[in-house]
Amino acid sequence: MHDISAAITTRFRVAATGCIIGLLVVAVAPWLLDTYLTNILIRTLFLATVVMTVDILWGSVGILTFGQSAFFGIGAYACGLIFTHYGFGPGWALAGLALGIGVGAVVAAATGWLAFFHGSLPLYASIITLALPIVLTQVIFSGGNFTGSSSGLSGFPTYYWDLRIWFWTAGTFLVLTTTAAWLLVRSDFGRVMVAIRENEERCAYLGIPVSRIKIMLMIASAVIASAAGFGYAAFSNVVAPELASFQLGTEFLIWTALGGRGTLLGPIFAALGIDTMSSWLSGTMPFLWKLLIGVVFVAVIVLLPRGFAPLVGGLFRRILPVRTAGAPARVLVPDTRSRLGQGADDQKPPLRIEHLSRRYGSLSVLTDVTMTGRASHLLGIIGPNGAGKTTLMRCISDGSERSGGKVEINGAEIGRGAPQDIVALGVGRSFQNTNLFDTLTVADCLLLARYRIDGARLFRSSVGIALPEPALDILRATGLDQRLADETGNLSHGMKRGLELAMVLATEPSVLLLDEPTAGLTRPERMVIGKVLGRLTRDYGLCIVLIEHDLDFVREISDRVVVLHQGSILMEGTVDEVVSSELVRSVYAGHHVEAAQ
Amino acid sequence: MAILVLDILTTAAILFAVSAGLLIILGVMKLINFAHGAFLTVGGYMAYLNGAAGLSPWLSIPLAAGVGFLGGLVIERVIVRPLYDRPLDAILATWGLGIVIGQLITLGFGRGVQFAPNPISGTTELFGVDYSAYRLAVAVIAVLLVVALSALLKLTRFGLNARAVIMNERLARGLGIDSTRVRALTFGLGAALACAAGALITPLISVDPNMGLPWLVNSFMLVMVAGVSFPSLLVASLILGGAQVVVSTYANPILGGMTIVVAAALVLRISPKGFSRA
Amino acid sequence: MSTPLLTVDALTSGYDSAAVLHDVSLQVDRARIVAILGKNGMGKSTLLKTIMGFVRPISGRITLDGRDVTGAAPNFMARAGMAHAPQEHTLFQDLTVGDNLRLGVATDRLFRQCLPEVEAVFPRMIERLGQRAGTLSGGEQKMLLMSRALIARPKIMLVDEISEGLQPTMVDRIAQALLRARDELGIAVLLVEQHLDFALSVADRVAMMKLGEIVEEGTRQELAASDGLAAHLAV
Amino acid sequence: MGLACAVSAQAEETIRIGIPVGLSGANSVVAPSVVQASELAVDQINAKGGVLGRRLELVIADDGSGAQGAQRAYDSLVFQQKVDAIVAMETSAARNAGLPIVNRGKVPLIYTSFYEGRSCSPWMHINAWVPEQQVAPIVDQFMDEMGAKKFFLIGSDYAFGRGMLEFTREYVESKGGTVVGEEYLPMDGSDWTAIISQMRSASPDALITSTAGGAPNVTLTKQLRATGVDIPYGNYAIDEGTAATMGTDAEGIYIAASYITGIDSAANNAFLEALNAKFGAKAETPSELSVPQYEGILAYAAAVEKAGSTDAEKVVEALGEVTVDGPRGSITMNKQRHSPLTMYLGRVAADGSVEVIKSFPDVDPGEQCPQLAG
Repeated sequence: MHDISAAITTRFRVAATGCIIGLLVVAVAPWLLDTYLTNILIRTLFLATVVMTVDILWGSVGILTFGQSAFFGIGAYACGLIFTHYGFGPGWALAGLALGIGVGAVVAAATGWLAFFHGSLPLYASIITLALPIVLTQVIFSGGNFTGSSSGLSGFPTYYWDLRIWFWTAGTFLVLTTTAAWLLVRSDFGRVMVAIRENEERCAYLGIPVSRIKIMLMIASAVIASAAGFGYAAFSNVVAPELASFQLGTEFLIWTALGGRGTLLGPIFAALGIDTMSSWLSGTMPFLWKLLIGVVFVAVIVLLPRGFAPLVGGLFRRILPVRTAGAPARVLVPDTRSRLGQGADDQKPPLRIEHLSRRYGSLSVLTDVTMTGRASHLLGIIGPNGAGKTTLMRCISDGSERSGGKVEINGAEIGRGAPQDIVALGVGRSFQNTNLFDTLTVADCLLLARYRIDGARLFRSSVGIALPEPALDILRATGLDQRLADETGNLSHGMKRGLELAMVLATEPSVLLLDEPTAGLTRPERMVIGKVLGRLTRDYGLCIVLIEHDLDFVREISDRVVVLHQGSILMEGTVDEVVSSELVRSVYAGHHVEAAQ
Repeated sequence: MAILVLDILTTAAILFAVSAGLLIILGVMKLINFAHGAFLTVGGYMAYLNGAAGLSPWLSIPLAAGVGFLGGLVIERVIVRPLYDRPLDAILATWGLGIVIGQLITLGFGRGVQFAPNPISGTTELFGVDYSAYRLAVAVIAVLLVVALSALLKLTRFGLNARAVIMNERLARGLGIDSTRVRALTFGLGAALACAAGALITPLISVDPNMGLPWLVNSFMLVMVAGVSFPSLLVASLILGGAQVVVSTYANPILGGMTIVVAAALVLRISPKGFSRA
Repeated sequence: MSTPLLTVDALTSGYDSAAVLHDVSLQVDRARIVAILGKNGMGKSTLLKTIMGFVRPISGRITLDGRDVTGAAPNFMARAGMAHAPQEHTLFQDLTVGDNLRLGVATDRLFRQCLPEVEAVFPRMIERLGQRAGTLSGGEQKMLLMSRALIARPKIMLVDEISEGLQPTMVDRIAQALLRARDELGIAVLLVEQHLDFALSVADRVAMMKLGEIVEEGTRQELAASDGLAAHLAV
Repeated sequence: MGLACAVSAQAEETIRIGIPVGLSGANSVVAPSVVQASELAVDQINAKGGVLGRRLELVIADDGSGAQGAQRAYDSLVFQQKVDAIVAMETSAARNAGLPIVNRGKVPLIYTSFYEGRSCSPWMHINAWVPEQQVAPIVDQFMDEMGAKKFFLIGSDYAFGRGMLEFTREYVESKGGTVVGEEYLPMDGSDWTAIISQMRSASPDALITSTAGGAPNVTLTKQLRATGVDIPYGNYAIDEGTAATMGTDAEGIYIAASYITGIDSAANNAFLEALNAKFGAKAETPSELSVPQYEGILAYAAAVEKAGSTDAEKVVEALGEVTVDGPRGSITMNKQRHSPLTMYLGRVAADGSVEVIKSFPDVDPGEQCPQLAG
């Protein structure tokens, strides 16, 4: 336990050191800079704060947003409008700040509701964020004298503090928000953010409320951007529609891309550098300057998708080898409060499917499937390729999939629920392909799986990962408990399968849907999985639905078998009944059958 | 009333013409071309150059299409192809490309407004009202465009290959279709359509380095709603364009300007597939 | 002795980092039918996908007509004379039968020339040229799949579990079509099957695949006599 | 070190005038003519020995035609270049963004672009027109000479567009006319169809438009002409250059301006000659925007002469008292920091030139900044 706490304190020490260095630089800078540069930099510092939030959204969670300028503009206009039309003073300033943040948060929530829902395309979300500033500037333009329309508002009373005080205010704001962001992206929650970026679908099936998290992050970054906008307006004494325009929004994106998305510091330095350079160069070569930025931007996107930061970072590391504060060592602990298997009720079937159908256009993949999964039972689903087995799993675990019929989990209808809602009802689903979250470590993946139960700490990393006993069994049996810090991309196929199963178990389901969990595994590995599945039904009372081709394996572990053929249930019975059935034998072995027609 | 109907029809026709190039690129390549606005602008400048050279104003449309096609092929090769598996980056790169094209035009022609000659001027009497002859001509051209594009997709070999790639790229490749080439041609075609549309609308508006930009977002929204078929793009143009005209006429034009964006966003929120499955 | 049409040499292939095929070698001569037998999940489809170029081999070599085509793209393989009749996502469901057939050849002119060829084997396809492929019955879809592979007059066809779920009469039709392709058109076939009788009725040579490896190989007479074959396929 | 000394030595000798202007962005179309006018004015003054024996020097900065760029430009001019005064032809947004910096840096500012009115700062004078001076000539012509009673107003949705049309509405109604419609389109809008259809169904006697210059103005005019509108048409945003390139579509448009190149006065002729002599073939056509800029610099020079120093407060005081005889006539910025101006009513002829129909001497800017009266 000793070096674990050391790792944690290292992380906080790095954050604290960075924060203090940043604050020192901010404190000293105004004494070294002339008035002009100080002036320029105060504004740029506010802009850089917004860029930092763009990097959180885009670099960490993968939301390509064109609309961050809208929130900046909302904050700025809150300042301009309050001071122009209502009053000036500390009370009014606070009211304006609160108004800006409040309106920004509400608009962000509404935008998030529009842009993020289960099944929304990233492209669609991006276009919504593009529409936001366009609509907002239109509103500002038509605001007449109230908003100052195209001319904006200016000359309202504000605090004519000494430039140094403004510099310190803006700089401290930037350093503190960045430190918080740095801790956030390196916390447990930060791992969840990366996981959403890498594989949103899979996150949803682990019960992580992806849309809600995205909306929350949108709101949080809107709050910071609004506050920055408020500061910008209060300092510069001007608000204009261009502060909310999508042109500024795309400029934020350009700075983020050039600096290096996902690096936090890269975009900030890019913002500071490019905006300051613009002040110099746009006067002497206004058109060429923009052309140059455009060309460099395209080149960076195509050739250097991670921006310049990794280059600079690499150089820095070569000259000055510092130990980076990596992920802390993590330990697995049994979940003493695990509810896995509790509440299993032999009387009430955990899974009930009635008249389920699924059509793609005119193509019918499932027709009128009715079946029941009982507690402490393992139900095998067999059938030739294309029989609709995987579609059946999909229809159980995502409410928007089926075309007709009813699915009940533990007595509750799934309705049109998104995967994470159905996970909450007690469904766990494993997938055929083993693409996990390639850049995350084994421990990170397990933490993700625990999000639904344990949540994720916002600014800190957990040390212990509490897992139910069977999940620990699998990890131990596959040797994964020794490789917690390895990236999953480097694991063997068998280990990936094991991890997949352990993750599903970590969500503590009562109905487990397994899609060929042993495909591509060696015989000893299959034995392990088979044993665990046996324990899960026997000792924990789980209802397991298993798709499997290997009939030997199915025979070993199943209680009952359902044979799917061309989207319908051909037969249901015990393994022996099914295996001895001439009908099934012929379908499965490829001999002729007229049963379907 | 006749005027309102004509306004709706011609507005829908213009919107369709302007969005068609975006749609075909989205359909085959699954990427939104943010340089679309810049392509429209290029088309406008082709019309201007065509006029300055003293050629027939009708020639500007094929001229723009030709330039767009060649430019599209080059852009696809250099910028778009490396980004096929990074769709969001492709958005950014094409956006950056739009900036570059805009700045090049500004450097070449200046920021001022240019003029292209009108192929048809004045009004025609239709349903008892005098109506802008060129708008009516655009409507006719848009209808021809729907027919031509549908025929291209339905009847020609290229169209068949493109549809095969849209439906199942893997299977198409297994049948010997070079999907890389199909994509390159599609991007060229999309760029050609965008440039031609720019030349087409030029007589109604003016030529300046930013002329394409205002059309960009409405086009995005229309193709997002329309999915990947030209007939449903026409339906989307009629419904949303009609809503824009009605709101502009009976409420006010500023709200009208936001109608398409807001309505499309709501349609997509409620039914993510838009009109394509309706 | 002429060079074999298709050789696969020490091929290892799979998805992600997991190899599904291990060190597989085989060869197909001109105008010969080779069947690979094995149960589901043993790597048969992966073998075909790797030869066709959908899956990049991890190691090993593939040659077609003496030319090294290891790692070539599927569209290249198709144009080089290899037709693939896959097991899943076989047809463009929303296109007509005619369009599906058109996609089987490189140009529309060739299509018109080759259409009678199809008519001779599967006249029913010609009756239904305008029908959407998705509305065909399962058996008709298989016929279309075969027709599309044949119309291109490939050097070799890779056929993936074509007999699955078909009535016996239809299986016979397919078998005859394959034999005709071999004997009259000189097309070689690499067949992947679980249907023992069907495979033995058409194949010149048979290989048995298990867990990504070829465990037995020989002429159909040799294999038919082997005990292992039935054992491997037993449920 | 040597360079720095040279710069500071020079700074003592010359009087530095900052010119923030939209080299990029919307104003970049007119910016070259504004820069030329400024250079001409400075050359002429320096040729006569400068002001108080000191030479004038221009410092030009790009304001990007918007607020953010203007802040940079003003910061640079005021705090880095430490100019003695600013003479600015720019958008209202840019001016508003620059004003707080001018107030903080205490620099005299002469604003030389027409605008929507009522922008006031103790450091600013304005020598271009405001709605009060622009509206009357056109409306009077339409109502008194052409018998128009019902007006339709169309504008771009921005401060100037709305400001002008609001004033027009009040003025029309005060003269007993009616406004049967007032419609706006967003600044970047280019489809005026719905508005034009509305106008046609309202069947007004006359139309007055106040759009943003450039594209919106051109698209509106083209689309109006395409629908065959031929009622009296007054346009607040069109300039001579655009009218000339627009061809027949512009014919018959009424404009009101304080400067038209065709003004036949000795001062204007001398100005045009000097411009051609200095820039030759590269000379930009002077306009409503570049000529006040030229006169603004002359006014500043005169004010420094009168104040006897470049001291900001003294110069600002003198600016309201000096009179400049320029191409537009005699101008004094003595009405609440604004200037009474001679306004010309013009009509675009078939060849694109503007013929002057009438002139209205010394039109009063009205109550603009009562708190700064004196």
